[in-house]
Amino acid sequence: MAHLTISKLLAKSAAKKPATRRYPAEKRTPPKGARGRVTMKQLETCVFCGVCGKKCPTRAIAVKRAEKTWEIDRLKCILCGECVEVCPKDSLTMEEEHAAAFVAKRIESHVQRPQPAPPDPP
Amino acid sequence: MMIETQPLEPLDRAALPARVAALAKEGWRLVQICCSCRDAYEVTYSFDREGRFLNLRIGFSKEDPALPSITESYFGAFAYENEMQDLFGLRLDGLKLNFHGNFYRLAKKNPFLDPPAAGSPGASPAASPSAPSAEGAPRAAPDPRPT
Amino acid sequence: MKTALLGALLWLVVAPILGGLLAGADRILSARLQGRVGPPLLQPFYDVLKLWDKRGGVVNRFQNFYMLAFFAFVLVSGALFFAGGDLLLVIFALTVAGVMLALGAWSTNSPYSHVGAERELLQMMAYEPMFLLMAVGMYLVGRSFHVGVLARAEVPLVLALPGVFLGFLFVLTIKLRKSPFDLSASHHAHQEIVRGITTEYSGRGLALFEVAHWYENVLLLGFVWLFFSFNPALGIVAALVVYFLEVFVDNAYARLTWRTTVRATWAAAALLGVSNLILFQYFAR
Amino acid sequence: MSRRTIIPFGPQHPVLPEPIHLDLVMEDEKVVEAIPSIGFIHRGLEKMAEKKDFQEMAYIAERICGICSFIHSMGYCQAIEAVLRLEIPRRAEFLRVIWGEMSRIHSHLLWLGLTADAFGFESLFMHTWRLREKLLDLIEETSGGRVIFGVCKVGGVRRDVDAEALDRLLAALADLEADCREIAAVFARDASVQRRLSGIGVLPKEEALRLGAVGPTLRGSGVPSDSRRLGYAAYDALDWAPVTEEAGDCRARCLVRMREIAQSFDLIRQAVAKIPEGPVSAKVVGAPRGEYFARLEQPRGEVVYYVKGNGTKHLERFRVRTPTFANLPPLLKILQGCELPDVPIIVLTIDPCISCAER
Repeated sequence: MAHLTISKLLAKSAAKKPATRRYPAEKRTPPKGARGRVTMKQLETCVFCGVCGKKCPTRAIAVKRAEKTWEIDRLKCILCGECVEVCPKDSLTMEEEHAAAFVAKRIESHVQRPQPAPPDPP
Repeated sequence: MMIETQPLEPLDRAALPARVAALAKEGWRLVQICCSCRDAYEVTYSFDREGRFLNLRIGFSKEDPALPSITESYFGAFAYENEMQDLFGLRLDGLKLNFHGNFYRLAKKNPFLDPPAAGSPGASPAASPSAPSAEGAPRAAPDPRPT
Repeated sequence: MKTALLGALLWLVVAPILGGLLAGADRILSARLQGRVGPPLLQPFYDVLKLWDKRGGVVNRFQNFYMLAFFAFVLVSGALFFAGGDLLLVIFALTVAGVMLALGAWSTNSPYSHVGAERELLQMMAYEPMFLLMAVGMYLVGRSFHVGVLARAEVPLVLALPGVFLGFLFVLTIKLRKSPFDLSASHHAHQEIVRGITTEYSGRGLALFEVAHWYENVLLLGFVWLFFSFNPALGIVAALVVYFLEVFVDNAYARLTWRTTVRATWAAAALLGVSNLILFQYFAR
Repeated sequence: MSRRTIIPFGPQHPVLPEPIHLDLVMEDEKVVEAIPSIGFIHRGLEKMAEKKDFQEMAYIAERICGICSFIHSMGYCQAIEAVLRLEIPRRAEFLRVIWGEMSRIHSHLLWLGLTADAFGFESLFMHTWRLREKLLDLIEETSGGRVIFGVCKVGGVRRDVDAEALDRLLAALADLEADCREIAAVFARDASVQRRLSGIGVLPKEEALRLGAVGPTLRGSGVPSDSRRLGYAAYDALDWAPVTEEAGDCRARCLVRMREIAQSFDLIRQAVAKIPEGPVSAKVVGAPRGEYFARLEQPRGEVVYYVKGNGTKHLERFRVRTPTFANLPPLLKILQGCELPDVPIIVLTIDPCISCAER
């Protein structure tokens, strides 16, 4: 039986810098390889094959081929990264930074603009 | 890879209490009770003694959903038995701590009793969203996968 | 007479500010001991202001009346003390305040409040002997029960009554509501009785409780100061040291049960307090 | 005075953020009887398996519990692999052990912190969780997730950890281990802590076995039962023995978990030393047909994964028996006759995860 067994630890912590941080002012850099959020990095390369949406376990991703739209519902996404792994064109990436918090449900939508027609051969 | 040998001992419903009492005397630990129901009920009682695994399996028809309780030998079985009662609509005779269907607060009575989906077993509801559900019971909404 | 009135007035005005600042410093120190950044110094004031603005839900109409009575008795008790009044009266007024708090908790229907009230009374039973021993000890040394007289005592009280002082520090932990004796209402609701005595209070009632607790803390540190009154500056330093020592102890102990509390405090009262008084009587002759 | 009052405990109680409700029948501060009710959040995940692709289900299985997440997905994958008779690469098995043990340390640290909070030792709680946070950082560095690892899949694991990263992991774990020892000393020796844990909630050995206790609850009563002894994954290649304590009280259960933290550090070191080179996943062919009970050791005790496949990509029956489910009956027993201040501590010492018990 001993009293004040934690005192050394307490004294040490009081002398050191706190382990917590003042969050919005001081942000943490996530480690390499962290699964933060799925983003459509290169919309121009996307062929809207829809494999990402089919492989998504929570059906968070919707791909509309006709409208050339790629959509993600971040509240459904569980950050497994399957979509990034299966993407044949490497259009999708997993970013390390988390998506910012938001207050209203919304679906993030990316629409591919019609690409300029290739110049006519002379 | 390790695959455990898992002996499965078919047993008659009436013989269950005596068999379980004998196991309790021998010092087996009740690991779990698992009920499943497709065309008929199938209840598996698993026991363990120093790493050895033993299963007793009881099968009976849907017409007579009753089982003798084993809470006499293993009081801890009340949790599993109440679960079976709530999810599968079984009647447990002699259950020592009976919640009378209120062990789980469920939106629907005996939700595990239905076959999984209409048509072929394991048919994906996403694949056939308009398929009529079995027994007219409202099924959970199909995955809202955009088409 | 004039100084007495001035003392009481000063108490009424300065004590809540001082108590609030102490509470803020307590929270920062606690946070640092736990490796956290902690809230700003003025956080307790923000908290009380916020509580004051909140809608207060009361269970019955007596509840806030008892809280007001608790507040009033704490104020009276402190005013008597800082006016240099009778020490016994101060202690008993403080006791009545505690009873009011317990009655307030009893008036509600919450079982948590009831258990909290019961524990509050048990706590009073635990610290009361030591408080009375302190009054008796001070009387023996200073030949008076009057705080005004005791403050000018020729013999430094702490030197004549070291045991009583230590015993007082022991029960001070109960009054400051600190671990290991924060049974009836800990600073955190993370407790089996959900903050116990104040479970059913909200809004202004709870704000009143907080402010009363600041007053109480300053009054208790006044007792500490009294032990060192031969040198008022030293007394203030001693009071602050004692307060931060209590914060440290709060962080170094688990919460104990009421049985252990009563046993430990009575043992402390008997060992430290009574033996001190006997020895003092013996050598003073 | 023997007036009986009923004190409701939960489902929302600041000490126990778990949806379990106990009606405590009290005589003053003594508990005469505890009547449980659960089922506030039954999620029907077992039924969901009948609609999901069996490979996707690994993600769902991991989400059965937000604390012992990794071993849930590991249990699911092991059960499917056994039915499929799928041999997974040895390196994957070692990685599963490493992650599994990290998950165990994280869960035990979380539990120790909550227990400290239950007996009103805020600073100990904060310091325990400070260490847990360091471990979560390590989990994130190796797996990409902090609590939900998301690395287990049918056929192996989804990402490899290279030798350099493993070395960094070992160095960081060595620091963490020293810090954990500091905390462990407080739990094991501090007088006020002992007063709240020793002799409280005693579960005798026979009672523990008869009521079906598992994990640290069972080992705290002196039964050396640990599912890792079955030798699944790479545990057959490691040198270790189950941790037991004899007393059967809250302190014994606490000591078991503390010693298991130390043991997990050792197991990770052994696994890193012995890990073979090679691929980390095998190709999955076909669909499961047959049934299997996979038994694994969660931080909270033995978990049983039962899968029954009929040759389609949807399972016919999927069942999980989580350790908390098995530990509920012993809990009711040890609550009888205790004092109110001890209730949260006793409830916590079985490390209840009601959300995971209600799949």
